[in-house]
Amino acid sequence: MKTHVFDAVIVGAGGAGLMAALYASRGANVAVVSKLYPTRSHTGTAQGGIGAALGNLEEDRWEWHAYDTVKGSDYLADQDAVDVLCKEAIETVIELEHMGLPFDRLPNGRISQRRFGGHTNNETGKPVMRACHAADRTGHMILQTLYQQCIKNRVNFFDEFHVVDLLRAGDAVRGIIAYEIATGELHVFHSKAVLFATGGWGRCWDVTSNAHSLTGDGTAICLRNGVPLQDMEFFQFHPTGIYKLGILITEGVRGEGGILLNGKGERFMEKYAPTIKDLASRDVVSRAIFLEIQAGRGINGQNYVHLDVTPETVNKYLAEAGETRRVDRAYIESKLPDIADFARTYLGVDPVEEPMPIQPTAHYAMGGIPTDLDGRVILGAQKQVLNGLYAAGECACVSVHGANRLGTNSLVDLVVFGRRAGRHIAEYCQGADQGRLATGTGDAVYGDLERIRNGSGGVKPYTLRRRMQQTMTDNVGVFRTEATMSKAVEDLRELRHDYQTKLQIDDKGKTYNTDLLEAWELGCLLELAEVTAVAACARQESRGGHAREDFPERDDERYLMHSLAAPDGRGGYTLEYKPVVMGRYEPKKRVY
Amino acid sequence: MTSLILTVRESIRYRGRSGQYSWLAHRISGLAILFFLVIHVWDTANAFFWPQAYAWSLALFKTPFFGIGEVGVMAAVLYHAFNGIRITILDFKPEWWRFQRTSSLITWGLFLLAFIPAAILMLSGMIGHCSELAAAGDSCLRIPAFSEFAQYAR
Amino acid sequence: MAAIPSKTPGKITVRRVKLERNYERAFWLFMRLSGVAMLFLAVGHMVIQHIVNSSANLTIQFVAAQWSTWGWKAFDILLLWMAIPHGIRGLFNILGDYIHNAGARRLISIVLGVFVVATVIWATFAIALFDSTRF
Amino acid sequence: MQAKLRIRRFNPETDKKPWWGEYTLDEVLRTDTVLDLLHRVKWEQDGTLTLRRSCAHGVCGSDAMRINGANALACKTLVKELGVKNDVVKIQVEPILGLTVEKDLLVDMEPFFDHYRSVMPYFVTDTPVPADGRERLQSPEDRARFDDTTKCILCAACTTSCPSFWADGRYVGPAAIVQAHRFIFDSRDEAAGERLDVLADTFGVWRCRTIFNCTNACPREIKVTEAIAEVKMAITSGRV
Ligand SMILES: Cc1cc2nc3c(=O)[nH]c(=O)nc-3n(C[C@H](O)[C@H](O)[C@H](O)COP(=O)(O)OP(=O)(O)OC[C@H]3O[C@@H](n4cnc5c(N)ncnc54)[C@H](O)[C@@H]3O)c2cc1C
Ligand code: HEM
Ligand code: SF4
Ligand code: F3S
Ligand code: FES
Repeated sequence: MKTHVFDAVIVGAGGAGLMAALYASRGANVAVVSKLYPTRSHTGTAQGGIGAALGNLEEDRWEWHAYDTVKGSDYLADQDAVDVLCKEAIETVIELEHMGLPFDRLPNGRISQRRFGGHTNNETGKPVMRACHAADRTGHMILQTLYQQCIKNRVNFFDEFHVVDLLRAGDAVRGIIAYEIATGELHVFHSKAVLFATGGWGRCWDVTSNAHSLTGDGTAICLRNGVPLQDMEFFQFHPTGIYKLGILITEGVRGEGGILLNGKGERFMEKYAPTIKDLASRDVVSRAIFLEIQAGRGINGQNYVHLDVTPETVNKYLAEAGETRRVDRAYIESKLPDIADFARTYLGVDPVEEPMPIQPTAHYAMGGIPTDLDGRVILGAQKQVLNGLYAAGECACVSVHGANRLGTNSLVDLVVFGRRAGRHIAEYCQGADQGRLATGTGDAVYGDLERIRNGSGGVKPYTLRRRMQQTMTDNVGVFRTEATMSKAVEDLRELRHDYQTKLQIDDKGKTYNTDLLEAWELGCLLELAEVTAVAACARQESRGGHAREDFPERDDERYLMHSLAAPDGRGGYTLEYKPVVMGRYEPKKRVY
Repeated sequence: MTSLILTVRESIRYRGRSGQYSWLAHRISGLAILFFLVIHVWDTANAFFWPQAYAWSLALFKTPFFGIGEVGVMAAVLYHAFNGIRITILDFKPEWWRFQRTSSLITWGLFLLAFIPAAILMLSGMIGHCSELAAAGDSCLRIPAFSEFAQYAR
Repeated sequence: MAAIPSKTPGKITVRRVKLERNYERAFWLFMRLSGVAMLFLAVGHMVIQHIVNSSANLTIQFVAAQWSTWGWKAFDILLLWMAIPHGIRGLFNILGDYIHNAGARRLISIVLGVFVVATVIWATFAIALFDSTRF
Repeated sequence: MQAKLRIRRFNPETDKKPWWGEYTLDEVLRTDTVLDLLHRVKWEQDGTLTLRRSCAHGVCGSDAMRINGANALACKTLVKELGVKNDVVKIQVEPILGLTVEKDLLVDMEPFFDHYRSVMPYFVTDTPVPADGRERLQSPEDRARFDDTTKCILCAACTTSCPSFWADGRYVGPAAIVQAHRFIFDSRDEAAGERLDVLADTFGVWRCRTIFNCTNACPREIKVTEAIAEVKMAITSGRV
């Protein structure tokens, strides 16, 4: 086992990890450890935009952004965090521009902005242009820009090192253990601080917009190391994934004027969200699509509806809305080039000529590792800070997204809280001391990995993963009930048992053993899936992304609270709750 | 050396498009011309330094073996010239990249247009020369003796 | 909002940059410029020498007749000055692709350089001093 | 439909030389991607098959490989594009060329990233930020000049399709030039000269012989050869 000593280790090189690394490395000796080459991180797939009330096209204020975020969250977001998010969004986006990020431009040279679901002018209730974008590859440009800045500032990278454990000594952090993918060797990174920025775990579901590598490793590692996870029942289903494949079609399509149509050719969102229609927030649109399909109004009665961005349709509805703006082929191609490319490649459909078949797709984890405003991980309902442990990005839960995240707010979350965490790490490392490593460090994970490597029960990880994804999709999807979720919990228990006892992999080698790592990742997914199902089962209300058929209403009396899930010591999980931080905005019924 | 083997093998195995084959042809034709040119230049310089050798070589070049090689050089020069111009244009007019296929086709077309008549003329000239010699009881396959050109000795 | 124009000439900001002197760039340009020149010189030469006058008729007298004018001498000298450096630089590029050892590369460049100079001088002398009246 | 795959296999721990593994898959759809098929081989038949992948929709750049002879992303190549005959599709998959094969389809990317880093692929300017604390201004026309090259995902499909790169791995390669182009033609950036100096050197743009394999391989449809030619022109003219 090799040992490296650093002030701080950043796990994950997506938007959150890189932003934190940039800031932390200004005051501390930092290593960024990532299982993928940084530019392969999933932040690169984010399409539509990053929200900030710059007001470059029309009046906008950060307070409006905050209100929209709180409303979008179905009042579950902590409002102090939301204020920080929306206020700092502006300076952070400007900072990204100063780092060279090539945003699209307006004729007057300023950053171009577009409409996005749930973002409104609070006075008129109409959609507002708030999403700053670089065509439909905003995330790609953010990821590239941050990586470029890291190269410029000579940040230390350990690429293709798979983190498998956290080192804790009582109430302090001692570092992490990583598996070097190329050689199969374990490395100890001995540090004063650790930040997890490992992204989401959409791979728990069958149809997802998430990468194969999004397996919630950091979140699961924290859970295993005594960090209760917050709001795990809230997982976002994005309304517009490519039918069957789940590949995301950005909300930006609707922001540019795209329309959802059912099998009868009706613009059904008029029924569900009379004011902002297709630009309602994601949970609302996903449910609407689901209900249309359930009522037999999918296209040809099948499990999908159409997203139509052909100039003909868009212009028709623009005219109906009394707008003067019109779009044409060149416009669509220049604003949504990647979407057009995806549709042509994977659907064989030219979106400028024909509508695209879409269905909701598992997309974003609102819950995760609970943190304070500086990214410090906090434990339990008493909000005790675990010194030296940080989390940022999708794996963390500050919580600014509450029960449902607004489009564009994740990218803001990454850079705003990544930056704050990075700053805090730099400061913390100045004061903290390195501590000592316990003897036998790493033996436990080594044992786990060897058990997977040598398992001989004849069950392939793939079979278990398929079964998990199936049960999650069937039972913990857009709509849920007591019965389905209990079924899921039961299935997952069984799967975890099989995982412990029957797993067998083919590759026993050392070099690039991705078979072994996929199996290890499956362990994380199984745990997170079960926590999700357990937490969802316990929340007897419908709120944001958590929609129950047996409890269709929001219940602020009993559940205006964050859930916290932790192992119960008997192989299951227990829950406790902590209050939501309220502020200017009182819970109201959510109508769009 | 390994990179040479790799490049040669994969230049054939890799499923490239027009540009890859144009490049191969350009490279091979360039080398072929150079091979010929170096001999040609040193040989021609003999017209001044050693006329007897020069005169002999001229006669030697009239044998069919060299005649056919000459047609080959003509092919190489024509293709290399047209393709060289194509490359130059694409380098200086970046936005014309989209004519990569068209431009290759045009190059090959121009080449054929120029080369076929040239080849016919050259071959018919050669055949004419051979039949003339045959009529005179000689053969164009006969390698001329150096001594036949003693009149040009310095 | 209009679509982003793909290219609007005249409105883009063009800036000047100062670069270090670089012989690679000079050679690259030379390959292209000499190529354009040779499109006329080399192809012309081929057509005149090998088609218009079939090489079956080519004799030393014919050459002598041509080189009795300075125009033809200049044509051939110019072609020589273009073709040899162009071809040898091309050969060096090809060799350079496959020979990675810096020392070997230097050696080759020296050998080829000497060869170019020697060939060009030798042949230039031959053409320039050629005395047509002898034939 | 049936798929017959020939996959170039090599495990440094057990094999002296690479070999061809042959696999047959049934119930293949015309819309399956090659990545789907490789996953099926790995998950259902032989877990030792090793490759990189992540996003599965052509934007992370992990899975560039050589499919039926030419470079492409496995996740962006559909069965129907590969010549289905009599309900059977034959697919040959090899690692990309010119980088050391570490295992099966996975190659050592370090030299590739070294070239990337050598062209200063980051924004450089000495001009202070605007006094009002807002963004630097840039006209849509200036922004459009380098739009195409911002799309690059560093997948290496271009560089490893280039015969000049096969011949000598020290050639910086089209990907690095594309990355440099993105900054050279950004009106806000001020290090164009330094980047052009790097690219004007022996292993820079002159190694490009306008072969176009790169352009044809690029899964992001970047006009790679055009970008390289623009850099050549910038060097020859001293203008960007
Ligand atoms: C298709 C799609 C489109 C989206 N569009 C938008 C949008 O338009 N606007 C918006 O705001 N949000 C969008 N999102 C959401 C947003 O992109 C993500 O939530 C966000 O990018 C997550 O970033 P991150 O930094 O937390 O993690 P990621 O970018 O996912 O990075 C995770 C990192 O962790 C590393 N890692 C993971 N596990 C380990 C381990 N065990 N050891 C070492 N390293 C590890 C990985 O290598 C990677 O570098 C989109 C999401 C998707 C899927
Ligand atoms: C007739 C007009 C000619 C034109 C337009 C021309 C053009 C070119 C150009 C543009 C190149 C550079 C290719 C590159 O860098 O990618 C080149 C290369 C080359 N030329 Fe020519 N050339 C001509 C004649 C000749 C002659 C007469 C010779 C032989 C002496 C020759 C030998 C070569 C060689 C060996 C190369 C290198 C090929 C390679 O790198 O693949 N060329 N030519
Ligand atoms: S230019 Fe295209 S092929 Fe080359 S690395 Fe970038 S995306 Fe890949
Ligand atoms: S394939 Fe290579 S030679 Fe140039 S045009 Fe592309 S870099
Ligand atoms: S897996 Fe991301 S590009 Fe193919």
